[in-house]
Amino acid sequence: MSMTDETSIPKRPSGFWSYANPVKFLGFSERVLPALWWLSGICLGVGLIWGFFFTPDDFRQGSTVKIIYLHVPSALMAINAWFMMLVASLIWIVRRHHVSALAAKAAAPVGVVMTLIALFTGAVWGQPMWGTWWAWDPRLTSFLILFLFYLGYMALWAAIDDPDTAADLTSVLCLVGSVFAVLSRYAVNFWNQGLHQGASLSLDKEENVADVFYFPLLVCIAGFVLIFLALVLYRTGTEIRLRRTRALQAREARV
Amino acid sequence: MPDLGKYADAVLSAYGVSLLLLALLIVWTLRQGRRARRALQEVEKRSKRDA
Amino acid sequence: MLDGLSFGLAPGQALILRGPNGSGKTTLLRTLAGLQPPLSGEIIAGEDQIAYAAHSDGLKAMLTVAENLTFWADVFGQRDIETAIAAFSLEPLRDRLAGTLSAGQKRRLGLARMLVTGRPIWMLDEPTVSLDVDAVALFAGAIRAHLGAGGAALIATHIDLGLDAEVFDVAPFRAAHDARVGASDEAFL
Amino acid sequence: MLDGLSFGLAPGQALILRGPNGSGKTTLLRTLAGLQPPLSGEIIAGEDQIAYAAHSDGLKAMLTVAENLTFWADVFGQRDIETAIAAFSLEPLRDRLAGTLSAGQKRRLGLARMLVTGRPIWMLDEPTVSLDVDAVALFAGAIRAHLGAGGAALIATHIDLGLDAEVFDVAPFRAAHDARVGASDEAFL
Amino acid sequence: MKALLRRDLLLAMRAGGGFGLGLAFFLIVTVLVPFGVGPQSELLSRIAPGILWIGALLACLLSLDRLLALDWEDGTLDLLATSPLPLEAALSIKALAHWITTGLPLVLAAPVFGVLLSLPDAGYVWLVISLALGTPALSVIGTFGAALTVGVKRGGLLMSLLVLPLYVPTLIFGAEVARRGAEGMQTTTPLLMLAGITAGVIAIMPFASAAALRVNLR
Amino acid sequence: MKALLRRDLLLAMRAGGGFGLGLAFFLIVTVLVPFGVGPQSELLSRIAPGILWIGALLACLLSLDRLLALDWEDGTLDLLATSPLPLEAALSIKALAHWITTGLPLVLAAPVFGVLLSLPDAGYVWLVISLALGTPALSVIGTFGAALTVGVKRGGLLMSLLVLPLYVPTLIFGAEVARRGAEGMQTTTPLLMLAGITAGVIAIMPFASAAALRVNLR
Ligand code: HEM
Ligand SMILES: Nc1ncnc2c1ncn2[C@@H]1O[C@H](COP(=O)(O)OP(=O)(O)OP(=O)(O)O)[C@@H](O)[C@H]1O
Ligand SMILES: Nc1ncnc2c1ncn2[C@@H]1O[C@H](COP(=O)(O)OP(=O)(O)OP(=O)(O)O)[C@@H](O)[C@H]1O
Ligand SMILES: [Mg+2]
Ligand SMILES: [Mg+2]
Repeated sequence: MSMTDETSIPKRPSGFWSYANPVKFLGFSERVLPALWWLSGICLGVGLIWGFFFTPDDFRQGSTVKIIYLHVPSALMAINAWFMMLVASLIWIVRRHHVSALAAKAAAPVGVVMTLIALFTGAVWGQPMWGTWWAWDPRLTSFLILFLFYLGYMALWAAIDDPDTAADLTSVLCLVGSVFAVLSRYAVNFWNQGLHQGASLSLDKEENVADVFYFPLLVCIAGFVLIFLALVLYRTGTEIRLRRTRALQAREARV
Repeated sequence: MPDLGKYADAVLSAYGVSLLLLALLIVWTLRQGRRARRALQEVEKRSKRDA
Repeated sequence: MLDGLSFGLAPGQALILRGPNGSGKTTLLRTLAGLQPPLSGEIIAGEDQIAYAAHSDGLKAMLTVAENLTFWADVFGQRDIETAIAAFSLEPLRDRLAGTLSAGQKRRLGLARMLVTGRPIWMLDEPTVSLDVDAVALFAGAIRAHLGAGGAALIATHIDLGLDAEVFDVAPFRAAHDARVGASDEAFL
Repeated sequence: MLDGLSFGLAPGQALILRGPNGSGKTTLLRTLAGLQPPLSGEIIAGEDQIAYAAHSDGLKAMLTVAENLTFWADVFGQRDIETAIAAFSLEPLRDRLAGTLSAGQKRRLGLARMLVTGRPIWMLDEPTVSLDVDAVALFAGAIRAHLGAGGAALIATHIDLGLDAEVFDVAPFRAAHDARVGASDEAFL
Repeated sequence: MKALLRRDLLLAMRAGGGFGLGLAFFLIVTVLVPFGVGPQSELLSRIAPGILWIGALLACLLSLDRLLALDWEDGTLDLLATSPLPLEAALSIKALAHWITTGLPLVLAAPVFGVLLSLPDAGYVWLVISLALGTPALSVIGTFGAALTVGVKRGGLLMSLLVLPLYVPTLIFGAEVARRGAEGMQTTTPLLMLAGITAGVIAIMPFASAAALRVNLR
Repeated sequence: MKALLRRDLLLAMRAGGGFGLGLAFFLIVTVLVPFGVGPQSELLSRIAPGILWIGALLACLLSLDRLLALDWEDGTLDLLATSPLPLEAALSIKALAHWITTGLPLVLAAPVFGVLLSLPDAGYVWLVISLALGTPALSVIGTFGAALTVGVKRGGLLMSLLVLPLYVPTLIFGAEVARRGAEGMQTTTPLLMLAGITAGVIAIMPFASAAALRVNLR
């Protein structure tokens, strides 16, 4: 990666904020990415294989309970991804670190795919469990709106030429959309109607699902978290390179 | 292969589609990354030569 | 865009900005008017002292001359549009829709807008575009009157207005790095 | 707009159109290209001999230089874009998106488009806008080559291209009535 | 403040179509529905409140395009931003003007279109009340969408994509009021929710809109 | 011919949202309906075919805006009009490109959205068939609308008003096919009508569009 041998990099603060420097960030991600890829692969592999092959059927749900290993982690990450984008956007708005804005941009497509997985697995699970693919229950509804927000967020990034303007505007949108991220997580607490499961993963042992399902589920969640991190880190690197290419080309265009 | 009973369709399609989506995302991400890397190298080469 | 530039503007004084195309005059004026944040440096004199006239006039084709002026006067909390109309001899055009004016007449209306803001500092971006000789004289008169009343003016223009104003050439202050490379690109170079 | 005007153009010949702003050069070229019907008079030489380059280039910002040229070559049933790229030294820009070009580079691409049409009569409306001196020389060379190959060119321009072409001033042919009054208003005057 | 409102209304009247176009679109959507779902009046009357709400919402949406774009193109927004009027206030006024030119005619015309969809008699009052209470929220949210996309060339479809999710809560409770009203049920809960959304949105959104517009003016 | 098609598709892909936006709008309209008319699946399944058709139609409509306007603004249309390609052919190709980027994704995605509206099982096949047969007509008619209004500033809403009435026959028979299919009834008659409309429109409309565009280019 030839960007590291650039010499004219101005001095930046050290500590956490130093990763706001694109070069430093790239170096960092280059170092941790291989480990992240491997770890996430292992966790996903172990968790899904354990869950799919080596857990018993539920006495009520039958084999459909195996869908939990995909549905819950992906739904979790779909919402968490938006919160991560929110934090990154706030950092951009307050401290104007470009890497932060690009990280938010990079996370969106990962978040959409997580949302899609959660929607699909939920629908497939709902057919046998609730007798319908889809119900207009509060959590499902706000989750669907969150999906629309993801689409709008990405479309807004794509539509604006100037990257700083795009970062600012998408940040505002992200802020507004967070309402629905919160709703899709906590709507079940506000309105106690609806078909969808309440919290089954709370730390309170009494409310939890049985251990046989619980441990592989935790491994799967770890796998999804890790793959999300790996993808976002990698994609942020890509965005940085694209921006640098653009900047160099703009400098060329003058000549 | 565990016996999935009458829900085999549901469980298998959930796993199939989810893994497919995840795989597509990863492949797309890696390809985009590689392309961006190549484009940057090219421009950097050019700008070094010009400088 | 522009680097290490500094100047002051006293009441009663006019300053003419010069510089080739794309040298950053418009950008400077927009920054001073508070539309863009400066990359660095500071602006003394509140934004609410400044009236800004851009390349485009913000006139509505479907409103008459008087209606356009009244609107801007109201927005700036003024009432009197008659002096403005008189200063740019818009009297005969008063009830014409702005859309039916010629380019030069439109520009006169756009400049008359400055008078109804009642603000002391005028910032004008190429005010004389598409004005003919008579209109330029009208304009210079209006500027002189404004300066005489203790106002100030900052004018970006390529032509000679016949004002005894200081001329300030922005060209030497062009930042070393290329203007095309926006501030946002810099972090990646 | 223009009245009583007539001229011919032989193979290998270039004709330069002159005239002040708004005198009808663009209108004349568009009429000749078949985009507007002439009010009266006739055009000899089929429309399908003429390639027209307007003020705007019809380039797509999201296509690369090569893709833009290939598209127009295909539309005109040609294949070869290499000569055009070489003639305007676009080789280094080949795979850049047209949107990232500077104004002058865009213009060069727009002119290269004429070469890929493979048509004998070129009609160019202010082709040298935003070109620097080198690029103007490139352009003059391309015109000379085209004329040498038996083509013809009709060029509306304000600057001197250094071509030994006949100059044709449209100003004297301005119709007596005011140009602003469109043809359709006339019936009511 | 008043000057801006007066000007926007004057322009809507003079420019031809300010008032009419949204209404015409509403009419068309309402007319299309029977073609689409078939003309059985029993079915139509059940879906009428919802469809009328969706129609009003789409009509609102499509007229957002002109809310800021024209002022942006001719430089008025630049000048307004440097005027003593805070941008938040200016945008609120523009939202109000948009409501008067689009939302209000929809509210007034909705009963007429209700006839086309055989809305039950009990529904008319509640339809009008819910629209009167809900459409201001649509205008204010729409102003936010317009401010976000004002710099984007041909951003109409993009704006729809951004605005529609935000419209959903208003739609849910607005249509719920109208539907319950039409079926003769209790409407208090959704009515309170609707009023809450509208009030909250009017209080908060202008700041988001102004922030977005400032970025775009830069 | 092929060059123009290839370019339009390439642009739709590169410009971000060529394919996606129409689809997203379709999704949103489909999602709005249950919010509006309430979530009872028995009611939804009855109106599903009609609503899906209306949604597809609106999505088509809103993407028409970009069909010619961008090419108009940057002068491409001028140059195309002086090229050897007849304008009629060029407009047909552009309509085809519009269909591929908007209509075709709608056809493919419609079954998924059917799920959201609990479309009866028998309806899926007929929905897809009717959309596949009908959406080309929407694109071709839309091209005419776009050609008529290409010179009008912010003509989006105006175009909607001009185009929607022209869409009605397609909508009637298209939705009829889907509805009858969903209810397990005979679909031959409306299917033939729909095919007839599409064929007729494809044969005639390009001439009208080219005529309108020539006037606008003058
Ligand atoms: C299309 C339908 C569905 C959607 C959109 C959906 C969406 C969600 C969402 C958004 C969450 C919350 C994740 C979080 O807060 O981090 C969640 C969690 C969960 N879902 Fe679903 N879901 C659907 C169907 C189902 C079905 C049919 C079942 C099982 C019968 C199910 C079981 C669960 C469980 C057990 C959790 C974890 C609960 C918790 O810890 O809060 N879901 N789902
Ligand atoms: N949004 C932008 N992004 C990148 N560069 C920009 C942007 N806006 C302006 N520029 C560049 O900033 C430079 C200064 O522009 P500015 O409009 O201030 O010039 P000017 O002195 O007013 O020129 P003129 O005399 O032509 O009006 C130009 O090179 C222009 O290309
Ligand atoms: N659509 C129109 N309606 C009425 N008048 C028009 C129209 N288009 C052009 N004109 C007028 O026709 C005259 C000739 O315009 P034209 O564009 O041909 O001038 P030109 O010689 O090309 O000028 P320039 O050197 O500025 O390019 C102008 O006065 C213009 O105002
Ligand atoms: Mg300027
Ligand atoms: Mg001209």
